[in-house]
Amino acid sequence: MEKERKPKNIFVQGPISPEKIAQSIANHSSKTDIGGHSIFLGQIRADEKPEGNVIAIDYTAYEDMALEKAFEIREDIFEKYPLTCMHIYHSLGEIKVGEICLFVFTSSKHRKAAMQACDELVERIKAELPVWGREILDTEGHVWKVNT
Amino acid sequence: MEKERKPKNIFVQGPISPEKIAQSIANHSSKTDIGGHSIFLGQIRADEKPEGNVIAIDYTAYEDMALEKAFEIREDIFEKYPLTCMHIYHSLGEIKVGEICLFVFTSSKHRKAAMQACDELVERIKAELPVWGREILDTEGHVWKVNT
Amino acid sequence: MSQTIQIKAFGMIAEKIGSSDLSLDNPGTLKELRAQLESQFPDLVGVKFSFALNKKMQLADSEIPAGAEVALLPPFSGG
Amino acid sequence: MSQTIQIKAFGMIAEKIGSSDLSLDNPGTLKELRAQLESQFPDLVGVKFSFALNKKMQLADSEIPAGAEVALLPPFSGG
Repeated sequence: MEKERKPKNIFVQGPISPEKIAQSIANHSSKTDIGGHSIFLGQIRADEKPEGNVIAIDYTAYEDMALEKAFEIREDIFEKYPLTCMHIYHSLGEIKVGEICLFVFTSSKHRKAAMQACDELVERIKAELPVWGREILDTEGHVWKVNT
Repeated sequence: MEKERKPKNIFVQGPISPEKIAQSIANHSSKTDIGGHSIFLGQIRADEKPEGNVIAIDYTAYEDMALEKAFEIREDIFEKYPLTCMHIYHSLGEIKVGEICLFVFTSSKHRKAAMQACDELVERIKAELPVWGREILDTEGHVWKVNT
Repeated sequence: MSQTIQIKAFGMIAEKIGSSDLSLDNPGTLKELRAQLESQFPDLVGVKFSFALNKKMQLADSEIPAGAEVALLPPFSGG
Repeated sequence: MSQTIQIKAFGMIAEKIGSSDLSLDNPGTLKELRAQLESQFPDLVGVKFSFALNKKMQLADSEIPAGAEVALLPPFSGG
């Protein structure tokens, strides 16, 4: 029988704490068929713009569509790589510079699958999820984040 | 003036705790030029061997040579990728199944450099560091780990 | 084709429209909807955005089904 | 060439030798050292291991300098 997977909420209000990441890692110690974990963390950068310096990013999303799309991406990646686990967390709301706004976590028996799946997940999350970052500046203005 | 880097100890006695990983992530929140962190974690797998099931791996190293080699690898990777930070921790001694024995952590302004550097570091650590794993079995015997 | 459609605007587009929710008479197609929005909100002229119909991206022109949820999506910038 | 050399053995090689430290008369080259070790410890015959001289891997045969630290290294299996 195939394992059935359902859409999960990937959004968290506010920054992702290092403690949450530690808890998520610790939760996998009972899965003794895992040999490697790959983790990507996005952190808010204090970019300098012509209009001012970034002090935070305020994230919004088309949540229903983003969750459907995230589910589709998860299914694709599970089909493509022999993974044991996959977790995606993306912040909403205002995240200050130095704080974590994206946490992608893949685990597999062997390292290659975990690493390649993690890379591909991050690319697809950035390209395909309807999420927007409003970069808040120290000049009290803002600019809309552009993904490269 | 170029930043001078000196060999650091990469070895830790016993498993690497999720709390240590969280602390290491938290230490980077003041580095506001970082946009992405890539982390690889090696976890001990409960492999089934003809001789018995793995319950732990006992790691030993030629420590002096390993630290010289790790320093050389660090320098190569810093030269090749625009990284902000790089950390390597490898366990020595007995690490039980489900525990973490390797923690590789790279940070960069943009995600690609962090990810590619992390992948390359893990490959080189496994291929080039004089470290050995003795797989302890539930039959009280042992087999020597072979990296593929 | 004179039913009402629900429009959801996001990010920079919501900012330029001044609202994240609109009800409009269905203009029939996405192409006509774009023209109508640009006429009603001149700030949108020259601004890049895509449409989703009932949460699916629409890359070409499409008919807008009755009662559709139409989303105006500026380029994504998550992560 | 009759000085003493210090030999460090690791992993499976230390296990087969029954010790991780040995002092031997310098046999001159790594090739001769391998032959001598295999003669003294027959369990090493057919077992794969490399040498490091003063912490540097030696992939070809080399002369063993006076006072060298010679390491016997089975295939690495860290990580």
